[in-house]
Amino acid sequence: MSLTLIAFLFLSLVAVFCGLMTVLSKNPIHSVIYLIGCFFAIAGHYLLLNAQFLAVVHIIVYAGAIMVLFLFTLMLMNLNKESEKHKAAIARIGAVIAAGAMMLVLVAVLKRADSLAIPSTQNIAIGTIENLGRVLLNEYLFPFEFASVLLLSAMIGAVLLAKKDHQKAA
Amino acid sequence: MLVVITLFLPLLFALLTFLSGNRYAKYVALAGGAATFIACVLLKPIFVSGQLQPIAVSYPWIANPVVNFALSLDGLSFVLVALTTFLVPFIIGTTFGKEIDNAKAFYSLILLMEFGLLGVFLAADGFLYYIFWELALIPIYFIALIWGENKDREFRNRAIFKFFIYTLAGSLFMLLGFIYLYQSTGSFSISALYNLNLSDTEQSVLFWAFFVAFAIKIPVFPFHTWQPETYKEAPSAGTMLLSGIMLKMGLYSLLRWLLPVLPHGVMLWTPLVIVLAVIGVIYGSVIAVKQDNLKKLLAYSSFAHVGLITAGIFALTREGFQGATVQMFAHGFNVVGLFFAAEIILQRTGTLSISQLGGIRNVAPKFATVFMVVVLASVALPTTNAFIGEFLLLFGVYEYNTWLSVIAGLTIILGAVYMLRMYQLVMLGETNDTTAGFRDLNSRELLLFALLIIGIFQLGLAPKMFMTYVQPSLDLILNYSLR
Amino acid sequence: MESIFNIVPIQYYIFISAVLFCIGILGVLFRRNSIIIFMSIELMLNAVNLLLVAFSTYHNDASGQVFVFFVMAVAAAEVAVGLAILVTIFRNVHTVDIDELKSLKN
Amino acid sequence: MKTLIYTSALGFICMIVEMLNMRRYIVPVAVTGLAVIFGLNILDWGLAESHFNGMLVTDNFSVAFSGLLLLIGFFIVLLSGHFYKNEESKLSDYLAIILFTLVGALAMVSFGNVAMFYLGIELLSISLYILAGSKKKDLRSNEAGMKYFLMGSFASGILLFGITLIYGETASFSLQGIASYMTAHPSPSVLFYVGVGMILIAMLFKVSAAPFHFWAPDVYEGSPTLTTAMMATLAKIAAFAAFYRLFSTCFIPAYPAFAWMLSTVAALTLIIGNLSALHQDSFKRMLAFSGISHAGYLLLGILSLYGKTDQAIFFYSFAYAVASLAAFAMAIVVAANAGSEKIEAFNGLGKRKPYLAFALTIAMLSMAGIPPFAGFFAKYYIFSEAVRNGHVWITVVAVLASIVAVFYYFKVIVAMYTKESAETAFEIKPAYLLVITICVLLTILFGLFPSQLANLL
Amino acid sequence: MDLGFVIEKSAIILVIFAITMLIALYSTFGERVFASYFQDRLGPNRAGPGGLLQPLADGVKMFTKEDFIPETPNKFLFIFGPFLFMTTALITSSVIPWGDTLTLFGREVKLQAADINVAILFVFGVVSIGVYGIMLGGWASNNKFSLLGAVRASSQMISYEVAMGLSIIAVLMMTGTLSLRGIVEQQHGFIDWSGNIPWFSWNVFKQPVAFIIFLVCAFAETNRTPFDLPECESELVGGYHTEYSSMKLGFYLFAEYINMFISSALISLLFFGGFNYPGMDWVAHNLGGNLATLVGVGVMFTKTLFGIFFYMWVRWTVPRFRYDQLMNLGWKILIPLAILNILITGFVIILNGN
Amino acid sequence: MADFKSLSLSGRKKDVSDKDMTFMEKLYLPAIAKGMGITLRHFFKPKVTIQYPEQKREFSPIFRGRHILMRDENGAERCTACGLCALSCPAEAITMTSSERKKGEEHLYREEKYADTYEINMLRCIFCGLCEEACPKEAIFLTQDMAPADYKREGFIYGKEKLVMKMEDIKSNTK
Repeated sequence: MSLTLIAFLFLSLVAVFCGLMTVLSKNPIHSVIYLIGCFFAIAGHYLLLNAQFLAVVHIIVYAGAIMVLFLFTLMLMNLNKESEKHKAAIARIGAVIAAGAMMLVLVAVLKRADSLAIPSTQNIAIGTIENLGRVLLNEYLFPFEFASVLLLSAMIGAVLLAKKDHQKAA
Repeated sequence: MLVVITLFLPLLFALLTFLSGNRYAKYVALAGGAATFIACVLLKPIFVSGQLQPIAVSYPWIANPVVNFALSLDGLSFVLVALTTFLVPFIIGTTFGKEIDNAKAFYSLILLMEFGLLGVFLAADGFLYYIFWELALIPIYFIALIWGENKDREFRNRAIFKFFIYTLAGSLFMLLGFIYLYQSTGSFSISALYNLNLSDTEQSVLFWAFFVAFAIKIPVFPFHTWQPETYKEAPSAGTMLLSGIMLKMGLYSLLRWLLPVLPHGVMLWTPLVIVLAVIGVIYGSVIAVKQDNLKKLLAYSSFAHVGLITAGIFALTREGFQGATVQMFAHGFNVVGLFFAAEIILQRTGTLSISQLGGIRNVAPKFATVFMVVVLASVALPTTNAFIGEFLLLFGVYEYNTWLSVIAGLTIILGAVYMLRMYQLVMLGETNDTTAGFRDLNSRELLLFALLIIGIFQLGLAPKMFMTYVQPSLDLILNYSLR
Repeated sequence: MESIFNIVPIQYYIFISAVLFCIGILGVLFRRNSIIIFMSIELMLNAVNLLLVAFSTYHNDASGQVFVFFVMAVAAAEVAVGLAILVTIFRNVHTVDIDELKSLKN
Repeated sequence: MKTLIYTSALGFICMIVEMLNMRRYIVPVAVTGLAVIFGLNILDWGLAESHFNGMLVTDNFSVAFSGLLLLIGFFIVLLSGHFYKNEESKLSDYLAIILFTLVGALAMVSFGNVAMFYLGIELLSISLYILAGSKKKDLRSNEAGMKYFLMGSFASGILLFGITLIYGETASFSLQGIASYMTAHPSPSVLFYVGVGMILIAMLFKVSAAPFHFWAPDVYEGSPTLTTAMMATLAKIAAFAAFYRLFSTCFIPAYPAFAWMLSTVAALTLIIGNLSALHQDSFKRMLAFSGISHAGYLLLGILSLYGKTDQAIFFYSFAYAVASLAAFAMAIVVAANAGSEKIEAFNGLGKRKPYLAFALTIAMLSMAGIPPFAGFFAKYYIFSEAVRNGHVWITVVAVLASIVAVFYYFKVIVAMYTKESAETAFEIKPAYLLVITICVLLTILFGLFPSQLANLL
Repeated sequence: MDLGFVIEKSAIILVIFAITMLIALYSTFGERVFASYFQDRLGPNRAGPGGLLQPLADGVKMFTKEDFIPETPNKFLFIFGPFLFMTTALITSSVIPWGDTLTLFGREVKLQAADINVAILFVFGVVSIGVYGIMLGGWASNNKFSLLGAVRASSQMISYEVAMGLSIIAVLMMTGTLSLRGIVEQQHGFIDWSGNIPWFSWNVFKQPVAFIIFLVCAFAETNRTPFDLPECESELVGGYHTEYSSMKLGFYLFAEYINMFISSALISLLFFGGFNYPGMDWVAHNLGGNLATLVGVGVMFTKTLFGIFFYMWVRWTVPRFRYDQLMNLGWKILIPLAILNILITGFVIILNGN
Repeated sequence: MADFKSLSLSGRKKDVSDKDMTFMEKLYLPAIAKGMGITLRHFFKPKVTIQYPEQKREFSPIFRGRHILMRDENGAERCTACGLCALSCPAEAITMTSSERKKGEEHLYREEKYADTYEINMLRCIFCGLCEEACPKEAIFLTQDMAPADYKREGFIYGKEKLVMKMEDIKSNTK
C-alpha cells in the first residue's frame, strides 16, 4: 500500500461517510457541516489528482461561498429544531431501495469499464493555473463569457425573489 | 378551371355570407348555393365520340410531402357534385321559415361544409382528399353543436361529440394508411395509388385503416352508434346535410379510394363486410319499426339503406356498383325530403314523437300528398328513383350470394312496414290537440317539394342518362378492383 | 511524472463518484426538508466534479477541469436562486418541508 | 452566433434603459430589438460555420430554430408589458430575465460543444425557476418555483454525470470530437452507454416526458401564466432541438440500445399526458398535460432519428408553439377578466367575443391536429417519419392518443359555444389581440402551405 | 523527502507559529496601549516592566475564569466555533514568506513554511472557511444577539471577500503569478531600473486603487472598526461572542488579532514589497546575503507591525458604519471600483504589450 | 422669536445641512486622512494620566472629603447628638442615637448628652457640607481626605470608630 493509495482510501472514506451523514443527519446545520467535510475530502482528491488550483477554488466556492449561504439561510429561518417529519416509511424504504439499486447498477455496470487503459505518464502541468487559464480563455472563451450571462440572470433573479416588497399588498 | 371555380364558389360565398350580416345572410347563402349549382351544371362533362372526358386539373401545392392540388371530375364525381350542389341550396331553402340566431355563422358554415364536400368528391390526390374529408367534418360539428334542437344541452354536446370523435378516429387511421401508402409510392396521386402493388398482408391491414374511416361515416354496422343520436340532436338542416350528402362521402370513398387501391385487401375482407352490411340492413329496419321519434326512425331507415348500398358495392359486380350509385343519388333526394317533412312537422307541432301526432292529412292535404310521394319513393315503389337502385343492388348481392340477397331483400318489406306505419300514425287517423292547428304548406315549401319530387321521378323514369355518366367510371373502378 | 492511475485505478474514481452521486440521489428521495434535498443535489454535482477531474487527469486533458469551473459557476447560480425561492416560500408558510407544499395537488 | 450575442446584449440594454429612467420604452425597445435580431438571424441562412473554437455552430438547423425561438420570445415580450403591469418597477428585471432565458434557449439550439449545451440548458432553467417563483405573495407560484427548481437541478445533476461519463470515454466535449471518436471506435465501452442513458433520462426530465413528467402539471399550473407559456413553448422546443442535435450528431451508434426505452417513454407520455388531461378543470393544467402529450409526439420525432427528422420536429415545434401561445394568451386574457383559470371561465365566450372564441377554436383545432391547420401537418410529418422508420405500432398509439386529445381540446370549444355565462365586461389589450391574431394567422397560413416551412431544413 | 528538509520545515513552522502567537499576544497589549496613547493616556503599565507582562496576566485571567456553556442544543458546535476560527486564522501564516533565502549549513533555507503556487487563493480559501467559526459559534450560542452577530459577520465577510478578490486580480494581472514569494520577488528593491522609466517597484505605487480597496476589505474581513458590526457592543452586546467566556472567548479575541497580523503581513507582501527594502542589493553585496536576509525579515516585520498599528490607529479615528452603509460600500462602491481597476489595468497591460 | 433658531447659547451652534456633498467630500478619504492626522497628533501629545498611588493631584482648598467628628482639646467628643446635622442632611445619610453622659465619662464627652452611635452612609452622602454648617457645636467637619474604597456595601456605613477623630490627632487639631 503506497501512501497515495492510503490517502485515496482515507479521503474516499471520509467523503462517503460525510456524504451519508449529510443525508441522514437530523439537524440541517449538522448536514451542512458534514457536507463541508465532504467537500474537503473531495478537495483532497483534487490535490491527489494534481489539480491544486481547482482544489483551492473548490474550497473557496463551495465551502467558502455556497455552504455559507446555506448556513446563512438556515440561520435566518432558524431551523435548528429538528422538527422535520419523516417521510412515510414506505416512501423512505422506496427511496433507499431506489438509490441503492441505482448505485448497484451503476457500480456493476461501470465495473465493466475495465477496458480503460492506464496512461503511462501524467502531465502535471495540466492543473496549473497557467494551463487552465490558457484553455479557459482560448478554447472555452465563449462559454466563459456565457457563464457571466448566467450569473447575471441568477443575480437579478435572486434579488427579485428575495427582496421584500415594500408596498403593502393590496 | 371551371372545376376550381365550382369548388371555391362556396368558400367565397361562405365569406360573403359571414360579412353580409345576420339579416341578409340567408339570401347571400342561397345565392351562393344557386351559383354553385349553376357552375356545376355548366361543368357537365362532355362526351367526345361517345367517351366521357374526365376533367382534370392539377397544381403543385405542398412540396413536402408531394401534394398536388389535383381535381378530377369524371362521371361518378359529377353525379355527386351535382347532388351536393343541388341539395345545398335546397337545404338552405328549407331553413327560410325559421328564425336562426347568428345566422351569418350558420349559413357560412353550411357553405363551408359544401366546400369540403365538393372537395372530397373532386379530389384526385389522396392528401387533398383527406384534408377535405376532415374539413367537411368541422362545420357540421359546429352546426350540430350550436344550433341543435334539443334543449338538453349536455346530452346534445355528448351526442355530437361522439359523432365527431368517431369520425375523427376513423379518419386518423386513414391518415396513417395514407402515410404508409405515401412511403411506398412517394406520391399521393390517385393514379399512382391505383397502380400500387402491395403485398397481401399490407393490403389486409391497410384495408382496415381505410375501411374503418369510411364505415363510420356511412355508417356500417357496428360503427353506427353515433348516427341516430346525432341525427336527432342536430338541427334539421344539419341532419339533411349529414344524411343527404355526408353519408355519400363514405360510400363514394369506398368506390374511389378503397376498392381500386387495395383490391386484395378488399377481396380478403369482403365476406365479413357484406355480412356486416346485411346485418346493418336488418338491424336498422327492425329498430326503425319500433321508433317513436320521427327523426330517429328516419335515421335508422337511412342506416338500413346505406347498409344495402355497402353490400352492393362490396359485391364487386357491375350491377352492384350501378345500383349503389343510383341509390346514393336517390337516397340523397329521398332522405332530404323526409327530413324536410319532419322539420315541417316539428316546426308546426313542436314535437317529433309519432305517438303524439296523427290526422295531419285532415288539416293539411297538400302536405299529406307530397309526404306520401316521398315516403313511397323511399320504400322503393317502382317508377321512383329508389326502385332502380334497390333492384340493382339486390341483384348485385344476389350475384355474390343468393342467401344474403334474400335476407337483404327483407329490407323492402320491412322498409314498407315502418315507413307506412309511420305515415299512418302521423298523417292519418283523428286530429288531436297537437295537430289540429297544422298549417298546410306555403308556396316556398311547396316549391321545394316540387323540385324534389321532380328529381325523384326523373331518375326513376329515365335512369339511362344517369348511367351513361356513371358507367365509364364504374367500369374503370371495377377493373382496378378485380385486379 | 508517473501517473497516479498506476496506483489508484481510474475505476476507483468512477466508483467513489458513483457512490457519492447515489448518496445524493438518496438524499433527494429520502428527505423532506428542501434545504437538505438541495444539499444532496450539490453533493451530486460534486461527485460529478470529482469524476471530471479524474478523467481530466486520466486523459491529460485540461478541458475536464475547465468544465468543472462551469459546473461551479452554475452551482453558485443555482444556489442563489434556489435559496431565494426557499426564502420566499418560508416567508409565506414558515416551512421548508416539500411534502407540505400541496396546494397544487388536485 | 450573432443572434445569441445580440440577444444577450438586448437583455443588457433593457436594464440600461431602466437605469436611464425610460421605463415606458423598455417593451418597445425589446420588441424592436428582437425583430431586428430575427432579421439578422435570417441573414445567416445557408451558412455552415462554427465559431469560438467550435463552441457555437451556425447551420440551417440552428438558424431555423433560433428564428422560431426568437418568434416565441417576440410574442412573450409583447405580452409581458401588460402582464407585469402591477409590478412595473420590476419590468426591466423581468424582461431581462425573459431575454436571458431566450439566450439560453438559443445556445441550446446552436451549441457545438457540450459545455455550451450545459450552460445553455442551465441558463434557460435557472431563469425559468426565477420566473416560475416570481409571484412572491402567491404560494402556488412559490411552490411551482420550488418544485421546478428541485426537479430541474436534480435532472441537471444526472445530465452532468452523463456528460462526464461521455467525456471519460471520448476525452472530448465537442460534438465534433465525440463524433469522430465514435467513428474511430464503433463499439464504445460501457461508460459511453451509461453516459448516453443518463443524458437521455435527464433530457426526458427536462422535456417532461412520462414517467418523468410528474413535476410538470403542478409547475405549469402554479407559475404565472406567461411563464407557463415560456416553459411550454420556449423551453420545450429548445430542449427538443438540443436533444436532436446532441443525439443525431454524436450518439447515433448508441442509439439502437435506447430505442426500446425511447419508444416506451414516448408511448407512456402520450397515454399518460392525454388521459390525465381529460379530467382537468383548469385550463392551464389541461394545457400542461397537453404539453406533456405533445412532448410525446416530439419524442416520436426523436425516436425516428435515423432518418433526418429535423424538419418534422421543427414543423411540429412551430405549429405547437404558435397554437399554444395563442391559447396561453387567451388564458391570460380570460383569467384577467373572469378571475378564474377554470375551463368554465370560457363559458359563453362564443357569444361575447366571437373573434376571440374563433381564434381559440382554431388554436385548439390545430393542437388537436385537425386539417387544414398547421397542427395537422405537424402530426402528419411526425407520423410519416415514424412510419418511414418502421415505428408503426407506436404511431398507432400516437393516433389513438390524438383521438383522446380531441376530447379535452373540444371541452373548451364546447364551453365557449354552448355554455351560458353572465354578461360581464370583457376587456382585451391590443398586444394580446395582436399576438393571438398573428398566431392564428400563422397557424392557418402554414396549415395551407406547410412545405414552405417544412422544407426549410 | 530527506531529513534535513523535514527538520528545516519543522523549525520554520515552529518559529512562525511562535512568532505569530507572540505578535498576536502583544497585539492585544499594543491595542490597549495605543488606544490610550491616542486618547492621551498611558495604558496598562503595571504588570511587569512597562506593563510588558500584561498579556500574560490577561491569559491567566482568561484561563482561570469560569468556562460557561449556555443552554444550547449544539454543545459541540459551541466549542467547535472558536476552535475553527482560531485554526483557520493560524493556518494562513503557513504560506507567508517572512524573508528571503537564508544560507545555513550549506542549505538554502526559504523563510516560509510552504511556497505553493496558489498561495493567494489558499489564503482566500482559508479565510473563507474562517467565517464558519463565527457563524457556528454565534448560532450555537442560542442567543438572538449572537445569531445577529453571526449573520452580520457572514454576510459582511462574504460580501467583502468579493471586492477583495477583485482588487487582488488587478495586482495578479501585473504579477502573473499567484505565489506570494513570486509576487514579493517582483517588487525587488524599491526602485525598478529595468524599464525605460525608472519607477517604484512596490505594488502600492502601481496599484494604489487596488491597495485602498484591499485595505478596506481587510478591515471588514477582520471585523475591525469601522466594520466591527458583528461584535459591536453598543448594539449587539458583543455579537457572536456574547455567550462565550474563558478561553473560548480568548480564542475568538486572539484569533482576531492573528487575523489582523496576517492581513497586515499580506498587505505588506502584496503592496509594500514584503521583505524588500531600498538598498537591499547594496547590503547583500557588502554585508553578505544572510545579513541582508535578516534585515529583510526585520523590514518585513516592521511593515507588518506598522500595519497592525494602522489598524489600531484607524480604530480610534473612524466611527462605525451603519449596516446598510457597509453593504452599500461593499457592493456599490468597492466592487465596481475594483472592476474598473481591473479594466484599466488590462488596458494598460495590453498597451504595454504592443 | 424670529431668530430663535439662530440663537446659540454655547456660541458653537452649527446649522445642520443636508446639501449634496461634492465628489471629493463623498470620497471621504481627505476627511479620513484629516481625522487620522488628528488622532496621530494626540498619539504624540503629552499624556495627562496621573499614576495615582504614586502621584497625587493637589486638592482644592475647599475640597470636601470624608467626615470627621471632632474632639476638643481634652480629647472629649464635641457632639451632643442634637440631630441638626441629620436634619440638615439632604441625602438623609446621617443617623444617630443619643445617650446621657454617666458619671466619670466627662473626659470622653464634652456635654451631658452625647451620640451613642453615629452613622453616616457614605454611599448616600453627597459631600455638600450642610452638616458641617448646621452643627452648633462645631463637632462635624468634612476633611480633605477621600473616602477609601471597599469591597462591601456595609463597609461604607461609617460608624463612630471611623468618624471620630483619633486621639493622636488632637494636638494638630487644637492649633
